[in-house]
Amino acid sequence: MKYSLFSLARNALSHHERWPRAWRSPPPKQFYDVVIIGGGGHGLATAYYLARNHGITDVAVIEKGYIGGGNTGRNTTIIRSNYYLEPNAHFYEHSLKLWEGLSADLNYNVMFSQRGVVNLAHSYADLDNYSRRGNAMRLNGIDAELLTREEVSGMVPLLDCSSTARYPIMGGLLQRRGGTARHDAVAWGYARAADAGGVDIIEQCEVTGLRRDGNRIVSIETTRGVIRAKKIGLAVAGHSGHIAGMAGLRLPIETHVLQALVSEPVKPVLDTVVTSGAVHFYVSQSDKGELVLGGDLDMYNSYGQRSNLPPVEHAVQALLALFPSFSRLRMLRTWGGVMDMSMDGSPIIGKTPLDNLYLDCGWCYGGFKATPASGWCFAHTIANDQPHELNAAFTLDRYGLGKAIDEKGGGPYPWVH
Amino acid sequence: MLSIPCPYCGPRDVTEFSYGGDGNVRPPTGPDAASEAAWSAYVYLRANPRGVHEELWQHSAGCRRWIRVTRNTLTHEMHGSAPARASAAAS
Amino acid sequence: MPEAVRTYAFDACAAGAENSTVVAPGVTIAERRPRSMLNVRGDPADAGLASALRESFNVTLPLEPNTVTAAGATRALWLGPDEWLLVSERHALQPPASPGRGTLTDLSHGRAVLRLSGPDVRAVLAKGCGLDLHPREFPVDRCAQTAIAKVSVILDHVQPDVFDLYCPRSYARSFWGWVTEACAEYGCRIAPPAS
Amino acid sequence: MTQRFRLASGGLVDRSRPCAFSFDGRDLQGYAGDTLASALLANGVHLVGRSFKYHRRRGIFGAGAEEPNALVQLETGARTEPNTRATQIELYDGLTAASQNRWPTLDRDAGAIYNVFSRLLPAGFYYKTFMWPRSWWLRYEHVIRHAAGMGQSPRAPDPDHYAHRHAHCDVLVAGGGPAGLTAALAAARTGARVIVANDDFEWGGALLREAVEVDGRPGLEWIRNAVAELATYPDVTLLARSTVFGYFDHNLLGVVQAVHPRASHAPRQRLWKVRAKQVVLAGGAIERPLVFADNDLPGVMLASAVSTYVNRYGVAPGQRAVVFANNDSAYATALDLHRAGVVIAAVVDPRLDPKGELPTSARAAGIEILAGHAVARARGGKHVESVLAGPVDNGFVGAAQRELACDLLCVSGGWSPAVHLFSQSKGRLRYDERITAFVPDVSAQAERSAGAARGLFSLNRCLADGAEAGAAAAEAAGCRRISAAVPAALEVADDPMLPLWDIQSDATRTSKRFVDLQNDVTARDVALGVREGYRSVEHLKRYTTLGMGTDQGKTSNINGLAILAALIDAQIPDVGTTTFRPPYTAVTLGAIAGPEIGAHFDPVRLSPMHDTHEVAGARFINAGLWRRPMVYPRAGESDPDATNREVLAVRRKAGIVDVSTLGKIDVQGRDAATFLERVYVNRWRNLAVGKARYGLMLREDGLIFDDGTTTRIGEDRFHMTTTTANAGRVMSHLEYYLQVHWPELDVRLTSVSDHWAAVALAGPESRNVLAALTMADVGTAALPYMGYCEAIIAGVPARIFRISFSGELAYEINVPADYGAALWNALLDAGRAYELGVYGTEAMGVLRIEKGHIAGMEIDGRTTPDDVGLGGMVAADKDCIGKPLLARPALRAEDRKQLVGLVPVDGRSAIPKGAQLVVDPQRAAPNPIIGHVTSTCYSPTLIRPIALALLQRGRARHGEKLYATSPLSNTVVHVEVVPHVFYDPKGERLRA
Ligand SMILES: Cc1cc2nc3c(=O)[nH]c(=O)nc-3n(C[C@H](O)[C@H](O)[C@H](O)COP(=O)(O)OP(=O)(O)OC[C@H]3O[C@@H](n4cnc5c(N)ncnc54)[C@H](O)[C@@H]3O)c2cc1C
Ligand SMILES: NC(=O)c1ccc[n+]([C@@H]2O[C@H](COP(=O)([O-])OP(=O)(O)OC[C@H]3O[C@@H](n4cnc5c(N)ncnc54)[C@H](O)[C@@H]3O)[C@@H](O)[C@H]2O)c1
Ligand SMILES: Cc1cc2nc3c(=O)[nH]c(=O)nc-3n(C[C@H](O)[C@H](O)[C@H](O)COP(=O)(O)O)c2cc1C
Ligand SMILES: [Zn+2]
Repeated sequence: MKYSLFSLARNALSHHERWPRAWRSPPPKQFYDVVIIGGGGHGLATAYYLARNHGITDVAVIEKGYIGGGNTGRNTTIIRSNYYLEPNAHFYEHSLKLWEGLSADLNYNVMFSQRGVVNLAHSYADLDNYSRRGNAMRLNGIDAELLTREEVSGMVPLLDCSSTARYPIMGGLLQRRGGTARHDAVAWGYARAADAGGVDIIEQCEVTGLRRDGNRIVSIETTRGVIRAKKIGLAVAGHSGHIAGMAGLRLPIETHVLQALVSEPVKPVLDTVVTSGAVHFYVSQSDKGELVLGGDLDMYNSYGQRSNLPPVEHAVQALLALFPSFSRLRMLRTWGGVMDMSMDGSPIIGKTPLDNLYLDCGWCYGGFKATPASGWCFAHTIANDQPHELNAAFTLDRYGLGKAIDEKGGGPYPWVH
Repeated sequence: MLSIPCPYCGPRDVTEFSYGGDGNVRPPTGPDAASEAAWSAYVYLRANPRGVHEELWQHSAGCRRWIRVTRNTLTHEMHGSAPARASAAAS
Repeated sequence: MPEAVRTYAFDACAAGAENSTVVAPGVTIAERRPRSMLNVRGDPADAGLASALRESFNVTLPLEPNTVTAAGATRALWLGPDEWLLVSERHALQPPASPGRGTLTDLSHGRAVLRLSGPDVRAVLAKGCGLDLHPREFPVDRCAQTAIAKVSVILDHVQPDVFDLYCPRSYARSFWGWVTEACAEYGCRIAPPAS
Repeated sequence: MTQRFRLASGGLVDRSRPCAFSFDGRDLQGYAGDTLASALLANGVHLVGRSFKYHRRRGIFGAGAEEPNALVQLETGARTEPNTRATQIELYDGLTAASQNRWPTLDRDAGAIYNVFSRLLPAGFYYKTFMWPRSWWLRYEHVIRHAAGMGQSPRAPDPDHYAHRHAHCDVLVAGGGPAGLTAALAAARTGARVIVANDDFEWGGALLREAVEVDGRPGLEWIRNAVAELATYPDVTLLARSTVFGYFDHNLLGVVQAVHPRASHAPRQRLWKVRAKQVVLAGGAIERPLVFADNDLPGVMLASAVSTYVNRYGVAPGQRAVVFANNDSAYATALDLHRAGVVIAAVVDPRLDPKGELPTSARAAGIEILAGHAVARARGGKHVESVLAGPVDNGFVGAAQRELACDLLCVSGGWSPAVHLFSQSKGRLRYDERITAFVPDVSAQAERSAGAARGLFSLNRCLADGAEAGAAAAEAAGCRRISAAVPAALEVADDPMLPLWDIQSDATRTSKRFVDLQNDVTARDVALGVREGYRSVEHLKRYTTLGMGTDQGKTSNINGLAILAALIDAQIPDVGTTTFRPPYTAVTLGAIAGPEIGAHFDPVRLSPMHDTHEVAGARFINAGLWRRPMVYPRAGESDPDATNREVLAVRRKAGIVDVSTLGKIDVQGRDAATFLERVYVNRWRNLAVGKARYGLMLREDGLIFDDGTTTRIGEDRFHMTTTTANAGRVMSHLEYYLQVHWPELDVRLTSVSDHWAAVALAGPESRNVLAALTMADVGTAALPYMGYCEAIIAGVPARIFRISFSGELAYEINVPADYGAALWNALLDAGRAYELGVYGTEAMGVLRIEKGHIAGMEIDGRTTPDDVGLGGMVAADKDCIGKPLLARPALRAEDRKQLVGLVPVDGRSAIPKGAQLVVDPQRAAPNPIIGHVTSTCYSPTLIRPIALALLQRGRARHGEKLYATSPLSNTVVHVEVVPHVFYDPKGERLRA
């Protein structure tokens, strides 16, 4: 049933008792052309674009819990394409363009809200850096504006723009087309659209082993039985290392936990997404009214998907350093997500040393915004057995070759990206 | 907040430490020392288990020793710690 | 040539201390100006080092982690398994010519020292310090390197309810601000610097 | 008349201390010991707010942390606090509160229109609409945003402050009810260090609402004695008004305490971080509502809350009550009300024959019990006026209904143990059929639950359980167990409850049955979610927002789960709970942040000469944690003019700059030179004592990590310098290699950064200035370029390094930090004769750009030595960190960006910061970028703008003309590529 105001009104008459399931829940078949492991945004988008762009519909997405329950469901939902290095810039800009049409494309309102993302500059060095980045963006066809302190203050009135602040605001880099989206809706919207395209979405099905024969994965062991597939795509974010390990691969990935938290909801006070590199922090206000804050990693390998006080303290301190008037609001909930931190802060989308195993990981802090383009490119790579030009640089072997794509220049220490 | 057992100073809050990652990477030696692949593996490939992990930490706000801690990355259960140096010398 | 003027890290902070008139303060803050601080590095088993230190300064290095040995006006603080800090209130500690295989580095100007004392001193320290400072766990002559308010601090329990806090000199003024704010709720007296 | 509903006597309020307060502009009165909620009820005010989505009228529902409805905007101005639970606000004189989420008034709220259209607004309606036209979403969203939210954020900085406190204990007890108090007593008696925290301002928990005896004495007396005994132990910390909000790894618990009473300088709240050896969780249990039509009317309240208002506050929340319960506990409420003179219209109980002790007493008191009945629907406009009750069969109430007039409906659907903290600790729950609730099962950390928190609902058993838990915890923490008498209370025999999750009737179609009162989630929403496939409990939560409000579903979770389970034909334990996460109740952000905000957000580092700079009128900048003088403008002088003046002073005469911020490491030991050979790309063994050398360090991946000069000050001793930004990282990196990989090296590192003040003295006159201050021979023969000596300067023992960042004859002078200011002033005095100036980081930057020296923008973590023109430094005949991977082809590729200089073709256009280099600036995007400007300035020496840039194949392009473009500032400058050393390329001046 197509979603629209009309169908909503019609169903209201029948007390909403006739809505169909958003996606089916079929039992797993024994064989698929393509199996995508991981029912996060990336896995679901990949399945959707396999069907939509490549006509490959004998596809299953296997999810150990519930779809969107990984980082897709626990991120701060910031969407932007303000990258400096070219492979990133083009890839994320493609993603942003897909976001702009996504609700219509999926017939599911993902509430992509282009409210603007501003990176605060706290020093002349920050301003130089942002100029460098913004200029590169503009040359790459991406919108960017450098704001003065007064302009920042005008957009974000509660920000402490006084010159005595510990990290004074000197200006900012604004991407107006950036914003946020409703994270869960992204997973559900892709699932519904993929399902409509024939994809089987199989939840509560954990991959427990990958049986390998020479250079191929011959079967996938799951908690719901053995499944075989011609091609297998891995899109399991922080679990990439663990599952690649089942196939005997060691990845340039470390798993770290990233914290987020929300405040109690209040009436609108913050209409722009505000981030600060210097204090490692980002905040936006959701449509329900909570302030959504993200912070730093725990800074050690971890699969413990739970909250931890020091990063929460730091994120809140950063918030209050910038927005002193929020100190009386309350923290409602905190949680953590299990991140796939790569060795250069950029993703890996492509082939692996195994013939029929493909990899989509290394998303670090930033993979939610990548969801559409990641699905687009990963589907392309799987369908054609070669990368799309947008993900050609994101290979697994780039590290050894000296072709790291290091946006921050932090080096091979994943927890610094 | 983790409590990390410094073999010298005793248990201290994690905020006193800085992380050094996988404790079992070693610069290639012997014939491997000439191999670019071995060096790449040393720099870019780390153990990333969901479970017991041997890792390095520096007690940076304390005695400044680098130590080797064995910790479960899922439960954060601690299985002991030792000076980083001792094991390095032993290997 | 005139004698050079020495300026202390807390100079501007402690100004006016003489006029501090809080009655029954929970905490008293005083700047310390030890004459000399010497960093000792070496093998605790190095007899040469031990005897050099004994002869020159009459100190024995503490071998138990996080403890202090005191000899007259000189305290030896354990900082690490091969590292100590010798602090003398009065003497200029001249490194002995041949300290065994150890190395001695003058750090007299590297750290600024505050002495906090009074009934609420533990409550103040606990505001920023994660260590267990209960007198049973952290008795007199125990020391620790730790972080307080994001500043690396050496904590030395010199007498009951009296703690010396060594912070890197460049952080001193910032740290002073934190400490005085932390003390405020308990009533805080600022005593003149003691050298 | 005020306080119409206050009982003549009873309760813990202090009738001699009235408190005037106002709600929505109405002036009212309560007593010390009241909460805002009890005071409102005493005045007959039930209606306190509007619901989140449909803007329905809502009243006070509970009496504590579980309250979903009664959220108010407390106070105004800078001290305003949104969404504050009236049930937990301790009343004080002068309190002002207002209702939320309504306009213009609580009674007449325009938002109530949403209730009219509620059919169009089922769970998740927004996912299905507002997609057309595409560009309109921001407009729709604007409306949605303004309808959502709840209270108002303060808009002024907080006048209060917050403190943190670390604590350690043997036993932390969370909860100060009967179980918590007996646990604390048992632990304290062993001599254990105990912290006991209770979120309420009164100790006693449920005992405060129960008219019962302990050890034959009134319950309140037992509480008083218990607290008094606890207060006598020196190692017991009693924290009232303190919520244990989070259970984190390694038995660290977060407690937030409201500081009371507040002395001057006292914080508003204090966040305790408690590292406990053992924990006793005694947070009690939370009563559950029942789900029936219009169960959200003001006047519908939890039965236990009603008991609390009657017994603890001396308030009767109504005059004629119906009690609707599926278990025995609410009969106590009926009896409490009865005793207080409230008419009990009936007790409605779905059980066919309730015959426990309490129902029996109720019957004996003449209270009518409608057994086998359920309430199908509450009726009323602004308040409940009556209920319709009838025989219930399998959750359905048929047409045979009886209307019972009432102004108070007390509901109880059973109890859920507060397993929040237990679950946060990662303990595993078990479903207990007997009480139809989840209870703690397997622990993951050193904790145990006690009392109602683990499903024991009899007071007598709670007392004993707490005592045992406290003793066991102390023992596990290493204390000696002692035997002591356990307090006792009468066992009250009760009947099992009868689960009743969703009560349907003919009203089902037209009325709403609320599951989550705060987020306006109805049983129908749950059904819709299930129908559409959002069947995982986590999906259901996210699709309907069930349990996502400020109460985190304390009263709604189990009902929601049970309804879901029934719809998908599953058992409740198979459905499972959603994840419990910190905090237990919401915690003020200010308390989380503590004092480390504002100026203390990060410490500031100051050089020993800071005050001197301030007196000299410096403008400062932040560089990492350091505050450094950027420029010293004179009156009326612009920053650029001042910078030019400072630069020219150095080039023509002399200048001094404070470089104390550089990292300095004393490297000592027999293997010091070997060590340096391994960490730097260049050679060190052959460096003579008394000589300095510029060194470059790589990361392990071959890219540049840091640079600086290192000087051999003794055979086995080097003085290493690092960049300001990397000082800490370099030290750790070096310690890592020494301790982990090269323990065999005899090398010791001591950070001496803070011990030495450092001044760079630069310019053609600098030698003369220096000579005026020292007896030492500083002539070029004795102290040549890259030479080192120790000398007394201005009466201070100093280390003099003849090194130059500026490109002029220059010295870096280090003196012990306390003499930094003296040195600085002596240099100024001596320099006066030579027109010596002071310069800041800005001028230092210009000098180094003119000289083509690299800094942070050139070594940005992506460049190799060769990229920045230093490829020749990499010694071919030795290994060092990073060298193996520096050999990778991509790091030696032809088309890498290389360091070049740029000058504007017209000789005067400034080259914009952050400009990118392109061949054709007019080209449409994407326009290929072939390089970028790293550092740019106006060179007063060369009288034209100059810049450094990284440019593809740059060294081969000298002489080429390109464009430096900055679309952000709309500027394009035609530039010529030149070698990167603009000034004195032969280095004659610095060797002078
Ligand atoms: C706190 C936080 C804040 C963030 N903020 C942002 C932001 O603002 N903007 C942004 O762009 N990005 C952000 N991110 C990153 C972003 O969330 C992720 O990069 C992105 O969602 C990853 O999507 P995914 O589909 O790859 O992974 P996931 O959504 O994690 O999906 C992976 C799925 O694989 C499943 N899986 C794992 N193991 C198995 C198995 N053995 N068998 C079957 N299934 C398995 C998991 O259950 C999971 O559902 C943030 C992340 C976090 C944690
Ligand atoms: N009759 C019944 O069915 C029934 C049901 C439940 C409880 N009860 C009664 O409740 C009592 C149970 O005693 P108890 O001691 O186990 O529980 P309690 O409810 O008496 O005490 C718990 C206390 O802990 C506090 N608290 C809760 N969470 C907290 C937190 N995170 N941090 C700090 N404080 C917190 C509460 O405010 C309360 O004061 C008994 O008197 C029992 O009879 C009866
Ligand atoms: C953008 C965003 C907004 C959220 N808003 C709320 C909220 O208003 N209320 C709430 O209880 N949780 C909110 N959450 C947190 C979720 O409840 C949940 O904690 C998170 O998705 C992680 O899942 P888990 O806690 O079940 O592991 C939000 C999460 C995200 C990512
Ligand atoms: Zn230590």
